[in-house]
Amino acid sequence: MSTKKAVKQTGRKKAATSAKVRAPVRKKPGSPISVTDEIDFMTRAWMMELEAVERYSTLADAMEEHNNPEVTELFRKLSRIEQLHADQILEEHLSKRPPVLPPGGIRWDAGEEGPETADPGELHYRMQPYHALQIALACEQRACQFFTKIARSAKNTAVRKAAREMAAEEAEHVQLVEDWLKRTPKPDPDWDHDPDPPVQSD
Amino acid sequence: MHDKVKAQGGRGVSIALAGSGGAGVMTAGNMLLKAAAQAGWYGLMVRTSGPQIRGGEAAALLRISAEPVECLDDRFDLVIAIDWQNIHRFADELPLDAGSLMVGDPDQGNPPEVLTQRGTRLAQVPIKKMAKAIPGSWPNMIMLGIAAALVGLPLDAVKSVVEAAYGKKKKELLTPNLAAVEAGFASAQTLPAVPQLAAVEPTQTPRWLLTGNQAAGYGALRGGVRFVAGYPITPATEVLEWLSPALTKVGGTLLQAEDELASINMIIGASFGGVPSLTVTAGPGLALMAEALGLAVAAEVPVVVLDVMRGGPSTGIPAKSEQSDVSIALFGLHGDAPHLVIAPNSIADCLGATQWAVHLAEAMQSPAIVLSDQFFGQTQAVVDRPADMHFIGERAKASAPTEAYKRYALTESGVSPMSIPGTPGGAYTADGLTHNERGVPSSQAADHLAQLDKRERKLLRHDYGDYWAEIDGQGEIAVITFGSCTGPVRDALARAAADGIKVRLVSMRLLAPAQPERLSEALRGVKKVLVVEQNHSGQFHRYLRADFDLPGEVRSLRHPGPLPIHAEEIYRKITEWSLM
Amino acid sequence: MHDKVKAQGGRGVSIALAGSGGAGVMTAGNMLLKAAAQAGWYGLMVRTSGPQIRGGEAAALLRISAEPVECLDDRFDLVIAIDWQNIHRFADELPLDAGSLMVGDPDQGNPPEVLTQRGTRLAQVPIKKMAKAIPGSWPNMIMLGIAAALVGLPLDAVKSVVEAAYGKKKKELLTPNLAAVEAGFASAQTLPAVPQLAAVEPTQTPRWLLTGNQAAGYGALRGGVRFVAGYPITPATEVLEWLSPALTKVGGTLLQAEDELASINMIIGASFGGVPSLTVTAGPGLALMAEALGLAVAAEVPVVVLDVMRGGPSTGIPAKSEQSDVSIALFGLHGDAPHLVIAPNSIADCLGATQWAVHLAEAMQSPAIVLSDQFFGQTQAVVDRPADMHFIGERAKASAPTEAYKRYALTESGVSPMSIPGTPGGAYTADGLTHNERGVPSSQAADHLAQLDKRERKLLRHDYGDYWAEIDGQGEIAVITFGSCTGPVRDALARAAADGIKVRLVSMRLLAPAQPERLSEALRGVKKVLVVEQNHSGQFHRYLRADFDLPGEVRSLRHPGPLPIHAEEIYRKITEWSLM
Amino acid sequence: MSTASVAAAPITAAAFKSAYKPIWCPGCGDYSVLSSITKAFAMLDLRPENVAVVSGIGCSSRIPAYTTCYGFHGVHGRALAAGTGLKVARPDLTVLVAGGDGDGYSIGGNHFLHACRRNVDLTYIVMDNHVYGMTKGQPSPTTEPDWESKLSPGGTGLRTFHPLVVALASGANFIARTFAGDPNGTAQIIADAIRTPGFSFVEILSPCVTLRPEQRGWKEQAHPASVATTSDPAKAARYLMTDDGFNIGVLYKGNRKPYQPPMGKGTKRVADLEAEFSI
Amino acid sequence: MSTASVAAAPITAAAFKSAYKPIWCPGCGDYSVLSSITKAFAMLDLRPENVAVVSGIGCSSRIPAYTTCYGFHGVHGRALAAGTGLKVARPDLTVLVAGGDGDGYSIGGNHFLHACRRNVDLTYIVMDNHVYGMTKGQPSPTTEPDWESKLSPGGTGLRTFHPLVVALASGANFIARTFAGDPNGTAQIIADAIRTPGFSFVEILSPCVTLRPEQRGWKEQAHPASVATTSDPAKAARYLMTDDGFNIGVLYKGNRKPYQPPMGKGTKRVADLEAEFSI
Ligand SMILES: Cc1ncc(C[n+]2csc(CCOP(=O)(O)OP(=O)(O)O)c2C)c(N)n1
Ligand SMILES: Cc1ncc(C[n+]2csc(CCOP(=O)(O)OP(=O)(O)O)c2C)c(N)n1
Ligand code: SF4
Ligand code: SF4
Ligand SMILES: [Mg+2]
Ligand SMILES: [Mg+2]
Repeated sequence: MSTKKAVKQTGRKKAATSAKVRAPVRKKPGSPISVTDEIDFMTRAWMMELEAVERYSTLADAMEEHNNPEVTELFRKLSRIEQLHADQILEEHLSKRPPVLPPGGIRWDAGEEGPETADPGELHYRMQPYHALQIALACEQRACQFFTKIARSAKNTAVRKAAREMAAEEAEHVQLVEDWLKRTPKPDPDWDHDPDPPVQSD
Repeated sequence: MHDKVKAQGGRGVSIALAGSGGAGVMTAGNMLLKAAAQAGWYGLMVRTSGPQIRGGEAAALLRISAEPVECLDDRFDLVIAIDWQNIHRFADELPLDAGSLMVGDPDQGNPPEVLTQRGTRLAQVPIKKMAKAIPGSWPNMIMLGIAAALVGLPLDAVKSVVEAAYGKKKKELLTPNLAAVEAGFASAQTLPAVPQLAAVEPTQTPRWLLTGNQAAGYGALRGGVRFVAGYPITPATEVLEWLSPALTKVGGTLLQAEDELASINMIIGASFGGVPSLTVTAGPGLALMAEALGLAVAAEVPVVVLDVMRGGPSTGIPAKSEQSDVSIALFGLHGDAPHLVIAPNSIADCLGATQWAVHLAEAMQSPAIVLSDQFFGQTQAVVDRPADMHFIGERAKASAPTEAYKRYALTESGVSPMSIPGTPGGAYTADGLTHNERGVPSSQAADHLAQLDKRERKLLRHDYGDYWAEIDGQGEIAVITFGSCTGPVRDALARAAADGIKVRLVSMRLLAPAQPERLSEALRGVKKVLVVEQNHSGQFHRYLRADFDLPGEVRSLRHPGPLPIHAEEIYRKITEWSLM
Repeated sequence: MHDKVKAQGGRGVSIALAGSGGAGVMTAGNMLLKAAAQAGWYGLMVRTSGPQIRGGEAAALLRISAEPVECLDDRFDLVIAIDWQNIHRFADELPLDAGSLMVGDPDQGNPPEVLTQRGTRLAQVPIKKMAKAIPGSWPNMIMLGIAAALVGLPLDAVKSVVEAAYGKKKKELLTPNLAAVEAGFASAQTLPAVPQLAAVEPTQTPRWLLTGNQAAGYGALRGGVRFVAGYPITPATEVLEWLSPALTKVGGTLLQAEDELASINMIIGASFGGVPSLTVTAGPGLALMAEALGLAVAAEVPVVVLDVMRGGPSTGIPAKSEQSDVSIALFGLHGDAPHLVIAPNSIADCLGATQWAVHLAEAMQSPAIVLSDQFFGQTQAVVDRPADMHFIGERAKASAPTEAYKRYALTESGVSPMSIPGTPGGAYTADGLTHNERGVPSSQAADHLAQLDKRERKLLRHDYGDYWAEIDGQGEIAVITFGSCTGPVRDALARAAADGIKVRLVSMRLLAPAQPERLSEALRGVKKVLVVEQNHSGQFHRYLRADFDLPGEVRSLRHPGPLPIHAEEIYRKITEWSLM
Repeated sequence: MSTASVAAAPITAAAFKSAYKPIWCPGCGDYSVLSSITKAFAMLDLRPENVAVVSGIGCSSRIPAYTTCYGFHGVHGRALAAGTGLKVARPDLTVLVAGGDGDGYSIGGNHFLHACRRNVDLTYIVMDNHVYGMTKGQPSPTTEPDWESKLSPGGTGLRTFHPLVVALASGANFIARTFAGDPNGTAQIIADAIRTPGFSFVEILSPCVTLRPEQRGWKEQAHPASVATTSDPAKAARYLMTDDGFNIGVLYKGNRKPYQPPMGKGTKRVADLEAEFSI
Repeated sequence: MSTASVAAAPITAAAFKSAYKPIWCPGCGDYSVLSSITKAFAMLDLRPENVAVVSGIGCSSRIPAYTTCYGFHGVHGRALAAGTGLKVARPDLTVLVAGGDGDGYSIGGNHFLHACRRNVDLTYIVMDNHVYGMTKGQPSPTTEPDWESKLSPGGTGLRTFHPLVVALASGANFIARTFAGDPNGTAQIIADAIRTPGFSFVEILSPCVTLRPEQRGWKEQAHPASVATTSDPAKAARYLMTDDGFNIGVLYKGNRKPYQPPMGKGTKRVADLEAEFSI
């Protein structure tokens, strides 16, 4: 196993203070998946939203358990927003034949999660709303890129059209989150400062 | 600040600093304790926190006093909270009353009902806003200033601690945080009063600030331990963490074992090699060591096992104190396996008791279990530097053994000189099988009995001197206790004494082998005995019944952890009983 | 044969068959016992041997009687040796006196002085030569004939056992060996007499020939055990060896674990799954199981651990009996961990006590330790078929749990219905961490106390009925004992009764939880209490002091293994004391 | 397995998540592992009541209570033993054993060896963060030799433990490595592990953001294995012996028969056994 | 190692044999192993007082008392832990740890793993007879799956444990197999093992004539390994993975640095440490 110094973090004190949340990046936006028709496509879009709903809610729980009320509230809000999106898709596109979730959720390419799903690995207990919005922004951006790609590459025209619509909608969301970010105070440079040691247990 | 009251010298003031993870309440508490220490006060600080590893609710519980203190008080004078989130989870640990004062940040909501219900006053200070107003400063420094001011700790004392903390490494943090401390200090002037610390003279006698875990580690080294193997476990890990670099410095070593079975067998192997050895663990680990402890008894290999007790059974409550490993420590070995069990009776005594344990183990070639606990182990305390002790681990060695060398010779003392590998002519095989004097396996009744007798004899014939117990006071009522209940018992006895009730204290340091004659001597004339311990089934009480003869009427005062036994409970029990 | 004397019915005759490995003394002993059994006598046989795995000196020690016997006698009437090599190694186990008779082979030298010193008569029979003279026959069959003749066992009875042994498989062996038995039988007619067996009527009540280890295994199955995991260890292995095929037959299974830590955790896992489970071990293994036993206490998972006690501490004397795991069984768990400890008081009772233990463990969702010992476990005995018992392991199950299901509900009985995996709606997490009623980890003092109370309560509130102890007799002297000391105590009491001395017997089957009221009841009017146990430190005695109130004067009669406590010692102690 | 008989809608991952909020540090890899496990259960259309999640002690070992399955949170290092007993006694259940690298490779090493060898139909998941999380940062067997901690200033200097090679050497039938940062990939592999009869071992790189914050960088290091799943132990051995620790995928899949002694198939009544004692 | 300073005559194997008569069954392979060990000690010109022989419990584990060295007969399965403690605390001694397959691979499996990994300068000998001798014939991890015993009627059905592969996987620095029936070859390999720094593992096929009389036939089965000693773990892994269990020779020899933390080289007095507590 690699023991490269580059990977290594020496010194526990450093370990306690340098746990910065990095800019939430994911290498791929989730590659397009082959969709058969518009219903299939919208079903996936709907599922994507639902996965995001579920994830934000989990993140909110995590932050709540760790006494970070501002970020808890924000993730709850994001979860609600995504739920609205999901409901909207259901109502506008899938009302005739309400879809059934496949077990374990849908498969995204290469085993990745849905493009709009936040990575729990990005969390930090001291994070501030600004960080949470960065995470949300990245999610929306990935979603937008995802739909854009489908809009370009799908063979089915109806799918292309629907994807364009979705991409536009996600672009709006990106804009919304960006605005929100602008209104949100930037985190203090020492936002993750915690002079106390971790708790030991068990 | 109105109505300044001086706290009783001995009782001191009790302060809790609370807030969610990241708020730095432990750091603030540490600084407060250090400042008090440097300014001449005594004190101690207990950490408590929620189950979350990070970001959970936490509190630093302090007691500062002009006289030495060995436990928390029954109540708090002051609680300062940066926020109140989930603080109800340890409301039990924060007994408040109408005389107490809570200080909170109005922007962080209100304290939970469980804290306010006892009529405790609440004062508001916009702690976070004040910190924000001083860029680069942290709320916990505001809190530190408030606490210092309220209890009457000089501002300078606190500032010098802050300077020491940030002055060297992080200069840019120093100025704003000093300002924060000052701002906090100033803001307290308008707050309701809490009892203030009694004045102290700057003392000349050297003092230490340390935890029981550090003290035990240091005691082990003083006793001569040079090999340690251990497996991490809460709340014992810090002993290993302290010992690891320390051993390297003094010429010994520490191995992290793969499990506790390995730890104990490693130290037995090392001690067979002639090197005084120790391991450190808590209940679950001690249970795993039971089999090999029997080997140490049978093969007569001295080892010391420090058990930092925590809530049990099973995984229990790992980060909280309880005295519930008494039974396993005394009786947890299979077969007839007499051995030593020693309990320190204060944080400072973790040093002495551990050192003594090494000494005894080596002197008698016996395993010794030291029963410390989470309270001792993880509480930071200001103590007078303990006196040097002459207890050094030194075993009887067979210096020039001959062909006829009998490793397990039936000596009068029961101790047989041990040949250390490397010594020509002294080779023998240490064995956990029943053996004869030469160590050759035997299933003869006579050999078995002779060796069992010898192993019992060596423990019973040893002269343990006065160190076997702390005995104090006179009177017809006696309290028998051990370990970390000693502090609250002492407090209770002081209160009783103030009422004119005389009570004897016997705090047993040597739990096994039992010293029934000595105890009878200590209890001569006693008519009522109260046994105080922190566990559910009265393990110590039962042991006293089994192996000692207690005079008069005997009562048991006990409850399990995680809450300590309070002085008040003991005091009440005694006073009530004394009237009957 | 001159001077035929009838042995006392109860006391019977005691015979030792000795010789080096390969001589077949165990086989001869087995056949003798079987023959006696089939002819209507009771009896038992103990094996003893040197440390060599193969080819060492060995002896079969038998006691045969017209009435049930539960232990060896204090002395032997007859020792027959094929050779005397190294037999001094277990001279202790062969108490002889002037009334005893030794029969040896003149070609094999003389018995060691340690056997002859007590004036024991010696008769010579050229055993090996006689066997040589019958080609295809073996010396142990000559020995068998001699033994049968001397004690008055009908030749036919012996012959039919020999026929059963060789008749089917190895016909060519049958004729010469029958001839050898006859030759031996005939040769005995000229030998000095030893006491002869009292006559018996062929009985109608069914009898069994089995060891305590088999009985315990069978009791486990009767109690409902269907999963067993274990790791071999002397003298417990045979329980596993008996159970392995037996479980397959009745629809259960046995896993050989990699170590005892695995065994105990495997059975806890299986029992969590709803299957009554058991493991079997001896002292060293029990020590290794202590940690997980604590888990079973805290998570309330019923399991049974059968500890077949052997000489301790450490590896000790693996093949010999001792009652020295009392302390570890009672107190070997860390934290406050109340549990069940049960001791069979006869070989046959290994069945009942184990079955009861399964029943109790399941009823109270608690671990139960059964303290058998090497004597019970490895002694073959003829017993009346034990009565069927209604004790079946059945735990309270949550049949239709809902969302609000509380695994650790604070019920009045302390027993909380358990949901078994597979039951919809009843999912919960069994936890060794301190938890609340739902099983969610908690470090709240109130939850900890409530669960500790509940776990104590469920053991204390259970109605153990009369099965908690065997109580016999009247009088102001009482003997309290347990386990395999019960046999010698009964013998001693019979002797005392013959002298007109009335003594009460309390043989405790339920060691924990302690039943102090019941014991007080059983001891009402008693002025003198003698506590009898086979260990060095008086573990049982200390426990009685700790947890019970014993009336009057209390004395302890004890010694460690490998020798049993003899009826004579107990008898003498009682009669002396009764005169004071 | 007695899956519910009603023609129920396919179960979702969410149905396997309990209401209890993890105590894990936000950012901890174990959140993702939890999500992967629940996804895998859903993929396999299991019912929570027919699944048992068994663990030892450690941060990762807290996982049972966070599922809606039957949970068993035992003692440190003995999860595999408990899981083995449970599965052998209750072959109808799906048993998932889970825990940390300290729990599984240090104190639990012996059970790991023998579980691989015994090949009971279990799935064993190790959330490997190369550290003792719960006790605040001591080196585990998989910790790099130069990682500094209070207990080992200057690093342990010890060769790291290679769980996959040891699993192979001791007979595991299914060996995979996944990365917590890829929850769906992990879910698929877990599902495959559960589906594969016999003992399946899934090592999951699950960062400890608190004590090993540098492990946030694992995202960049984890990469799909360069070879396809093999069923040839010798080939697998050679490959794994030089493995960089970040190869993701199913690295070995054998077809040894699982060990399941007969249970509940006895033909005799208990009383029948008495015959052998009768005289 | 502080070998005696007087210019003594070369020591003989006999000087390492004690006066105690083994309890072993005549014909037991362990007699030969005892003789190989004493020969190896003599070859290396060791002094009995500078050697410690450490064991667990079992027939084979009785060996310490049959030598004139310092002996430690500990508890079942923990010999390697005791040996490790002894060697680390007393690096001047030659420490030989010895025992059986049950002791070392079953109950002692975890210490085996970690001793290999830790690489303390020890030599570990396992007298493997594929059975629990001392307890009269139960299957051990190396017992063939179809060997019948009371405990496992019909055989265990379990894959045998491959000690050499596991040793390699967990980092042993020297791995050999010998056959008790070739005491001189065994002696040479033991000597080589002791000489090689770090953890050396020697698996000795040592027949149990009492419980596995068919092992007398090992004489015919043991054969020299078809490959030379390698220092390439990947190569060794591939070879050992398909090993027939009767290849005799040194099969792997690495050059990892032994683990020996500083002992007895401290520069400070104990009292110097007080400074950190002072207020
Ligand atoms: C017998 C015993 N020894 C030690 C401990 C202390 N302990 C609890 S968790 C743990 C290690 C956890 O590490 P790991 O298994 O890697 O889990 P993580 O917390 O990293 O997820 C230890 C040593 C214990 N609970 N029981
Ligand atoms: C803790 C413990 N469990 C079980 C035993 C019983 N026991 C003694 S030796 C042994 C196995 C011996 O087998 P092995 O190590 O292969 O040695 P061998 O006798 O075959 O040389 C066992 C299970 C014990 N002494 N201690
Ligand atoms: S300490 Fe590490 S492993 Fe434990 S919960 Fe926090 S991040 Fe996860
Ligand atoms: S039983 Fe087997 S291993 Fe034990 S001494 Fe006899 S032959 Fe050797
Ligand atoms: Mg870990
Ligand atoms: Mg063996």
